Amino acid sequence: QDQIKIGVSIPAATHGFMGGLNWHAAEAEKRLEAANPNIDLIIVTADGPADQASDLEDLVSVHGIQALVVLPFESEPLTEPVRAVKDSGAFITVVDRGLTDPSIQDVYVSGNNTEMGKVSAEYMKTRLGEGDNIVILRGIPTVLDTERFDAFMAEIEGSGINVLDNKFANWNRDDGFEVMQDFLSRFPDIDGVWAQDDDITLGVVEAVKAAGRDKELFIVGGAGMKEIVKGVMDGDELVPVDVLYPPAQIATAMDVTVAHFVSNGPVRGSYILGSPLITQENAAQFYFPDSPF
Amino acid sequence: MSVSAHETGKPGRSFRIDLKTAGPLVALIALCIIGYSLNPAFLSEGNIANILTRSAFIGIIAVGATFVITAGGIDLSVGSMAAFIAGVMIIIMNSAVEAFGVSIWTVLLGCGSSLILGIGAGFINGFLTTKGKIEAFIVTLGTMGIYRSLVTYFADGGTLSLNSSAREIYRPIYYDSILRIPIPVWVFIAVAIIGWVLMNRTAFGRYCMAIGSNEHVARYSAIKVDRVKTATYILQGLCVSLATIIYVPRLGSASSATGVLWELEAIAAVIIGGTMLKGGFGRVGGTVIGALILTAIGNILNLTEIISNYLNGAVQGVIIIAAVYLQRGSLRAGKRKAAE
Amino acid sequence: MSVSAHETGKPGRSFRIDLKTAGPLVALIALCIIGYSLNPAFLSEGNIANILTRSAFIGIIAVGATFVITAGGIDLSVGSMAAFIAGVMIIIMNSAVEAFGVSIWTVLLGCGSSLILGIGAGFINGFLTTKGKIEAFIVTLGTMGIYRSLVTYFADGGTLSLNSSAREIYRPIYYDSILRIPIPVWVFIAVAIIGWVLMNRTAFGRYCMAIGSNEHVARYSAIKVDRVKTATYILQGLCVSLATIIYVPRLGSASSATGVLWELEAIAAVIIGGTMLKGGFGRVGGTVIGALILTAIGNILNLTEIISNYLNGAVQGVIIIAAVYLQRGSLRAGKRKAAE
Amino acid sequence: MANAAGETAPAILAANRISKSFGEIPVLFSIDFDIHPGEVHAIIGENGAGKSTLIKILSGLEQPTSGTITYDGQTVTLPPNGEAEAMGIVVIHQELLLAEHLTVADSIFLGRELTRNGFLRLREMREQAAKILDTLHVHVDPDARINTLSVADKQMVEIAKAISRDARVLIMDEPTAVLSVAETETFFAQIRRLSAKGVAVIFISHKLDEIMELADRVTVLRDGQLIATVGNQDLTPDSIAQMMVGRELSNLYPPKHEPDVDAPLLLSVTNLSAPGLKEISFELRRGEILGFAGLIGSGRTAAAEAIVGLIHRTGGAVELRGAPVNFTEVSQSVAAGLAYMTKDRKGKGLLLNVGLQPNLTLLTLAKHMRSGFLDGKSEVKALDRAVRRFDIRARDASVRVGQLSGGNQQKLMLGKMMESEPEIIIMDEPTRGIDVGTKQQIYHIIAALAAEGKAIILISSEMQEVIGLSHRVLVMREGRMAGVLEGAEIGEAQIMRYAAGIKQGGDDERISA
Ligand SMILES: Nc1ncnc2c1ncn2[C@@H]1O[C@H](COP(=O)(O)OP(=O)(O)OP(=O)(O)O)[C@@H](O)[C@H]1O
Ligand SMILES: Nc1ncnc2c1ncn2[C@@H]1O[C@H](COP(=O)(O)OP(=O)(O)OP(=O)(O)O)[C@@H](O)[C@H]1O
Ligand SMILES: [Mg+2]
Ligand SMILES: [Mg+2]
Repeated sequence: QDQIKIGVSIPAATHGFMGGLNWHAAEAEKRLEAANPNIDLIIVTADGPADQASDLEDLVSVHGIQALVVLPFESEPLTEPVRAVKDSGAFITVVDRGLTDPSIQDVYVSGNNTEMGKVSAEYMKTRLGEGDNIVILRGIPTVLDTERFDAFMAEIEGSGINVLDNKFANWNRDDGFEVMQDFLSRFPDIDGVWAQDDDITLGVVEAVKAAGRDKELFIVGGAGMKEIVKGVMDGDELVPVDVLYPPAQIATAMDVTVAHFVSNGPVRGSYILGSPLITQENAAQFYFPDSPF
Repeated sequence: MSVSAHETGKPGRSFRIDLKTAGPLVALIALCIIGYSLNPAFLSEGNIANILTRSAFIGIIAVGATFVITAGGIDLSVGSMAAFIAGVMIIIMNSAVEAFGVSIWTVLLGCGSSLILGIGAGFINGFLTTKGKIEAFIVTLGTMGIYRSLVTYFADGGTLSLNSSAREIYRPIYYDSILRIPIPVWVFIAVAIIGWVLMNRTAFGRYCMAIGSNEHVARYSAIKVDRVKTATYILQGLCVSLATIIYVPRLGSASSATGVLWELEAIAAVIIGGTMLKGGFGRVGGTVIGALILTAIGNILNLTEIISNYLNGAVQGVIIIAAVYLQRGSLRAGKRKAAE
Repeated sequence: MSVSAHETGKPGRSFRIDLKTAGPLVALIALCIIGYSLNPAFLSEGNIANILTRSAFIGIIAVGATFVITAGGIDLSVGSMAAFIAGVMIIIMNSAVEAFGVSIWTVLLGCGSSLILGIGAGFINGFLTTKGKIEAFIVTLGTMGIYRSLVTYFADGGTLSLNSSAREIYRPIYYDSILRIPIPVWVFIAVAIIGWVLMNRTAFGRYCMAIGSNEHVARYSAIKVDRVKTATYILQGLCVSLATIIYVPRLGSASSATGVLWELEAIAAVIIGGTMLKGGFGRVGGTVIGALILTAIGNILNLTEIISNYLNGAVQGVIIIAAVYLQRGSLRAGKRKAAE
Repeated sequence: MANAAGETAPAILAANRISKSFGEIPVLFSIDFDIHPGEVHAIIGENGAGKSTLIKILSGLEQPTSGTITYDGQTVTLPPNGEAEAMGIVVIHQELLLAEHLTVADSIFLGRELTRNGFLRLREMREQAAKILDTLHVHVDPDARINTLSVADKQMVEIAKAISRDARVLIMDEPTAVLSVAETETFFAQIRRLSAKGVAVIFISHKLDEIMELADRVTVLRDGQLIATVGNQDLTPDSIAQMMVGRELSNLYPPKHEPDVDAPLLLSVTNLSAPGLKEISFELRRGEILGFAGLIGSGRTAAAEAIVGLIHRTGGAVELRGAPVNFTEVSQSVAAGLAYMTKDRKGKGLLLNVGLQPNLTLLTLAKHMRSGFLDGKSEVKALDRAVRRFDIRARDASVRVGQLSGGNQQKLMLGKMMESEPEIIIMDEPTRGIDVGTKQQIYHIIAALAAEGKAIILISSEMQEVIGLSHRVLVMREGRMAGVLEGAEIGEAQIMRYAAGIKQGGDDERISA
């Protein structure tokens, strides 16, 4: 019988979250191809929006894919290239970052950046109050970073918590470390840190420990890196919680797409994965010791 | 006894010219064979059109870079400059749409501002390098940061998107073909030919080589060194703006991720093409082939699944080194043969 | 009439040395004044220790780059090389812990393998450049991709983390101080002094300058050009491995994001320090100050709120250009004075 | 001051009370100088006397500190950067000014390319270049890149470039320093043709016979002062030398001491072949000076470079003190006591952007180490020694070598090579650009070295020098040995006959067209 080719286009593993995403994609490929001999998944990784647009062209022109699972580098620039794939007749599953024209996609699987920011802020409010000080370390200036940040700021507003400053730490441990060091030398009184991403969190933790200020503040990260989840599970006081932004969503998307071809009914719709707060109680269910992330 | 020098010279010369083009070409052909053997679809018309269209961006920018490098300079800012120009173009076109509605003039306005920005940005690089007497590396590293920041700032950390009705009009510039050849490829061809003529058939090209080879000599030969150097940066800016004009309709947006690392790719295309990084010797034809080689490598990596995605960069690195080695090798072999 | 050359020479010479160091120093002092006026915490002991410790990585790598660039080469692979070495170190130390348990030997094993890897990687760059006769730019662009891919591959796209008990032993190398000066700073000081001596007080340094300023002359002067050039790349590899040895205990991990763009920072530090990109003239002291300037700029931007985050890159760019301009300017003014 | 007879036309270019200082250091003091259409005016003087500086001022490259320039009777400020060429003032500089990556034709037309509608007329430029090169009997391909040419060919390209321009005043700074007799002859023929057409020619040379042959008037500079301007008819080589050096010059060449016939063989070369070189064989004994003569491009340099390992040998054998050697790097030959001094001091000999001391010791740094580190004191001592031995005149030791006068660069390079204390010395054009006074010193040094038991190969285009110093002369032609002359055979006519290919082999007189 005919091989069904499904293209999977994702950003390259340039930082922790994307690394996790790449890992989950590769695992899902192995699992799905083993379970469905007539399915061929082709994973391509891109270094930027233009590069990803090229990948999409190649998936169509060289591989002749019947379906596409795509995590767009950026929403707007990839909308037209994905539309072109759609026009070639392929089934489209969009992951994480929505296209500007949602009518293109057949399936949408996503984490929720707004909720992530909101959940983080809600937790801050449970621990801190009027007159307490926090600092924020952001990712790379992009839409999803802005979504998280804006949602956080909206939620924190009116709580009386002072946001001392926010700086970009580029979803990078080294930058997290250095930016936090500088926050520490700048502000004598910090009660909480929103690091937004677990790579950044790891850098922040080291900076705080090195400055010996780990007793006076706590850190909220994000994404669900296994080291952090493990810490939460073990009752770490410096990083007491984490907010999930699951890299496994790519596997979900691939599952759903394969299901469209191998199950009976057509698959359609949106699968929005929530951003639950990971606490000591529920941490075990978010812990993947084999994942690199 | 006076052996007429130029007569004996002739055959050697045409032979040498063949070799010059042959070097990078050999590498490109080898790549094509690899590509075809991995997946015959590599040589399908659609795929070839894709490769050519894609290489147009880097290729056009690299043609400009050939002049800068030949004259002994370097421009690290081209990628950010492209992002910046794309961003400003989009802002201008969007406001034009708001004010006057959509028409072909919207696009022309955008293209016009792109050209002006490119020339201006190039001039700034050139001016700081020549009159400010600051190393080109530092100047363009600085402007690289500046342009990238500015586009992030304009986009408020997000993406600047072109108004969709303007995009409708603008879209064909990237996606349409004339005589079955995509428009970006036509632009690339035109830029390459003009670049080649400029480099090899005008005094300007000679001056670039002379300056890159020995600035004193150029100065003593009454060449206006600063002016020519500035002109190379302006030319570079112009090329960036042309590349941006065909880039914007492709993705219809600009953000801080636009054009990241293009500078490295452009310089690599130039060097793979046989131009010397230290200046003095430039080959526009080689640059074009260099850009094709780089694009083809990326394309070939998408053709097959035999290599872990994580190793893409490694394969790319090996191929680039091998391609240049092959090219230099065939050149050396050729020279040896010529000497016999 | 034959003026005894070296006698009249002395004063002029020492004067020029003062100026050479003065250029970048002036820029650094200006930066410190700006930093202090924006936030007095800039000159707090803790912050100064932070700046010094941070600049150690780039600084140590840049000292190596000074030699490569002085001898007319370039090494774009240092950042990826650091990530690669860090990754392999961690893998080796983790397996050692599994096999033999944790002891000080685990760390020594890690450091030993780092040194071997650094030397090996440097040798490969040098060998391909000299014997393969491939442009340094291409060779190191290639190895840059290769090392980065390999670390991504080893880490399975994620992060390689050092076993926590090994980390406990290793940690002090980054975080402890001797005589209130952090250990990385001591290493940096040592590397800088050794580098300075090598460059200015040994035949090797002289050879690097000779090769960078005119390779023919070097060859005719009985200098083993290929060997010296290869040695500069090995030295660079060694510096990268030292930087990695003090980097790993900081976060105890390596990933594909480690060391991204360090090559650009290292080269920028070298050029800001007054070494010429075209080779022939190297200043280790300037490089050290260049690294401090770069780190201080980042630090100052973190210490103030007056600038939109989005514009950090722009401010950085402007400061770098201004710093180099200032430095060259003060040098020119000094020369003019000397000439009068 | 005497003037050349019969000159009626007014001066086309004149310097009036020109002074020049570099920083605080005065180089020229109130010089008066003029040149008339059709006149050949030579400037002579010791190394560092200020000749090159004066012509730089006369061509606008340097601005005088005080004094004025008149051109065509008008007081003018000459534009810098070679723009004076547009006014008809064309210069050949002492230091070759060619961009290494350009082709010969490109170089000849650099800065004034022939264009049509903005496009280069390549074929026309190539043809014109070929024609000019042909009139100079230069056998280089107009499409060859400059970096593939030998120094002498580069010099000829410079000459071609200069005479191809529409010059009213042609200024030449030691154009003949690396040319041999034949090239010099064709070159002079062109100069005479130009001056007959009314071009004013200013000419600097250290070869006094050339001055006598070509110049109508001679201006002598010493230590930046104008000594005299004299008409040719009032001159003898001796009187010129006297004016230049300020003392009597007798015995330019020291007496020859024939080496022992059974002195040990130091170097023996059999059938040496390399690119541009075919089957060279010769022997060199202790205490012997072997001259290498030939036209430019005849392969003398190639022979030397093949021996020391600078170019790859394709055949033949070299024996040093009876043991076969095959050097692949200069360091090996230096370590074996065999040193080669290049004639290309700018491209291969000296680092122009650093000072005297690093240049002097670059070849022999190992000698200036103390426990692994460079010993600055020892380097200073070496410089001191070389300055005294070779009379190197730098007004300030901090100057970069590129700022030294040409002759002093040459002396520095001699000093650099001698630092390695070689037993066998190959000198390529050792007195290139050196004034007569110093030449005499250097000849005596060479003779003394031979007398000490060193063996010397002297490659020189100055035939008198080869004749005056060598015990034997090997004449090369087109990469081959044309013949070896000994004892009384050594003479200008014989050498020329071999070099031009009129006579071949050793004894048999075969005429080859
Ligand atoms: N740019 C410069 N800066 C400093 N000193 C200089 C510069 N150019 C020349 N000089 C000095 O001026 C003096 C005269 O040099 P010049 O080149 O005119 O001598 P010359 O007569 O041409 O000697 P030669 O016969 O050796 O060529 C020398 O002492 C030289 O060191
Ligand atoms: N056919 C050739 N192929 C390669 N290299 C060559 C060839 N001919 C000459 N060369 C190189 O060119 C340079 C000039 O050498 P050449 O021997 O022609 O000069 P020369 O006879 O010494 O000149 P001069 O008479 O001016 O001293 C040498 O380095 C030589 O190796
Ligand atoms: Mg598959
Ligand atoms: Mg001179």
